[in-house]
Amino acid sequence: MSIKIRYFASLKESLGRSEDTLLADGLASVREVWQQANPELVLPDRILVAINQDYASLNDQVNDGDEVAFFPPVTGG
Amino acid sequence: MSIKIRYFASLKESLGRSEDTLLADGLASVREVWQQANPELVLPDRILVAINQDYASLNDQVNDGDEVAFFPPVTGG
Amino acid sequence: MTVIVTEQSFDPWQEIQNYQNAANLLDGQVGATDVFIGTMRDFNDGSEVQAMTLEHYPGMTEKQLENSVAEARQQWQVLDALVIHRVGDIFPNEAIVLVAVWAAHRGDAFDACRYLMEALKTKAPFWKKERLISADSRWVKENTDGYKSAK
Amino acid sequence: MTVIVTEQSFDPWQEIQNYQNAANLLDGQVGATDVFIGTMRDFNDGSEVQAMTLEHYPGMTEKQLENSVAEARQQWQVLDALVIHRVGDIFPNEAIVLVAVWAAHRGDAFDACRYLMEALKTKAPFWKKERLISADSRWVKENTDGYKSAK
Repeated sequence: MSIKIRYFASLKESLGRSEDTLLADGLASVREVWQQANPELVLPDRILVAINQDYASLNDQVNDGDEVAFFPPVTGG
Repeated sequence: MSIKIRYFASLKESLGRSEDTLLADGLASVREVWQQANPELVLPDRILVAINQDYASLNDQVNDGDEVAFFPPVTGG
Repeated sequence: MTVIVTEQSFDPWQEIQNYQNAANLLDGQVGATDVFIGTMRDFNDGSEVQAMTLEHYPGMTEKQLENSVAEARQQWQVLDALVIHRVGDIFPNEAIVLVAVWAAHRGDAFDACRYLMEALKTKAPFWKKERLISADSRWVKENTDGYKSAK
Repeated sequence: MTVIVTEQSFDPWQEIQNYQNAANLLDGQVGATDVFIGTMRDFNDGSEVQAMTLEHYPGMTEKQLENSVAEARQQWQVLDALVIHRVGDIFPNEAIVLVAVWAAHRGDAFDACRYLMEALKTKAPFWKKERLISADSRWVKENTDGYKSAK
């Protein structure tokens, strides 16, 4: 399966990249997507996640073709 | 003592006048001002009163030279 | 802090801009502005309305509005406030009231603006008389809580 | 109901007028309009700020804002709503966000406008990065409850 990963704001800066494309089989959850893409990094506290531009939780299932995003607390307005 | 009385809106229309000047001694309260000025009329329910343009109650004391106003519930805004 | 009672029709957006410019309000401190505009509807309480006359108690009106502004400033961090209210003859779609509050933070702007509107509706001595399409006229009896009426 | 995310600076009062005219909103039904404007301050969290860059998640931003507008319409009687939010480089006194709600009654206009602002602050994927006078830059960590910060 293919997952597009996007990173934003301070997370993007600390990782040094804005996206990854993950090609892997048997990815179950958002948490596993992070671990595969960033094997040496613990997921930061208070990070928010979205699947296909809707908020999701770390245990939510991902599917082939999904866009998974990780980002810090939002600060608009 | 001299009291200037003012009436507004529907109360003014039903009385047929917008003000009275009351010259009388020993007026104690707003309620007595009404009774002197309108001896045959019971004070309508829910009427609001003001002394010198501040809200007051019917039992509040009036003094020489006061402006006393009677009016229905306000409906601005 | 300015309170205006006027017989002239006014463009609320233009008034806000003029006030903001004249008071030099945008000096880096304002983070939040809340503005409420009340406009005249052509339908009220089951009847079509063609015009309205707003009576008030000159002097007391301004005094009560200024009191309400002072009370709002005691409760919230307000940088400036503008209140404009029409009196006299008013027609549908015209602005009746404008309340604008400038603050550093949004909670203060929202709360103070709403407080001023509720205070105005319950304390400022204005009275609306509606002229109906049917050629009758009637005094508006009481202000509502601000939501759709039960009728 | 319109949601706009833009890199262009905008005059909030002009945008409201244009929208109101184009949508022909003043047709006798609107009794209450509540407008919130968020502007950039030159001081935040103890530091002087000279500029800000607003990053966002294109696509998700619009989707979340449209969801919030739909939620507001389910809860209150809203005739129309306009949300505009800046992204990119922003300077002090420029408008960051505009939320306008048109309704028949004031309770609905006030509540829906505030709901939209709070939803925007907590759900719409925008991130502010401040450039300080000191030449440092920093990400804003978290949105506040909208009142004066404790610092």
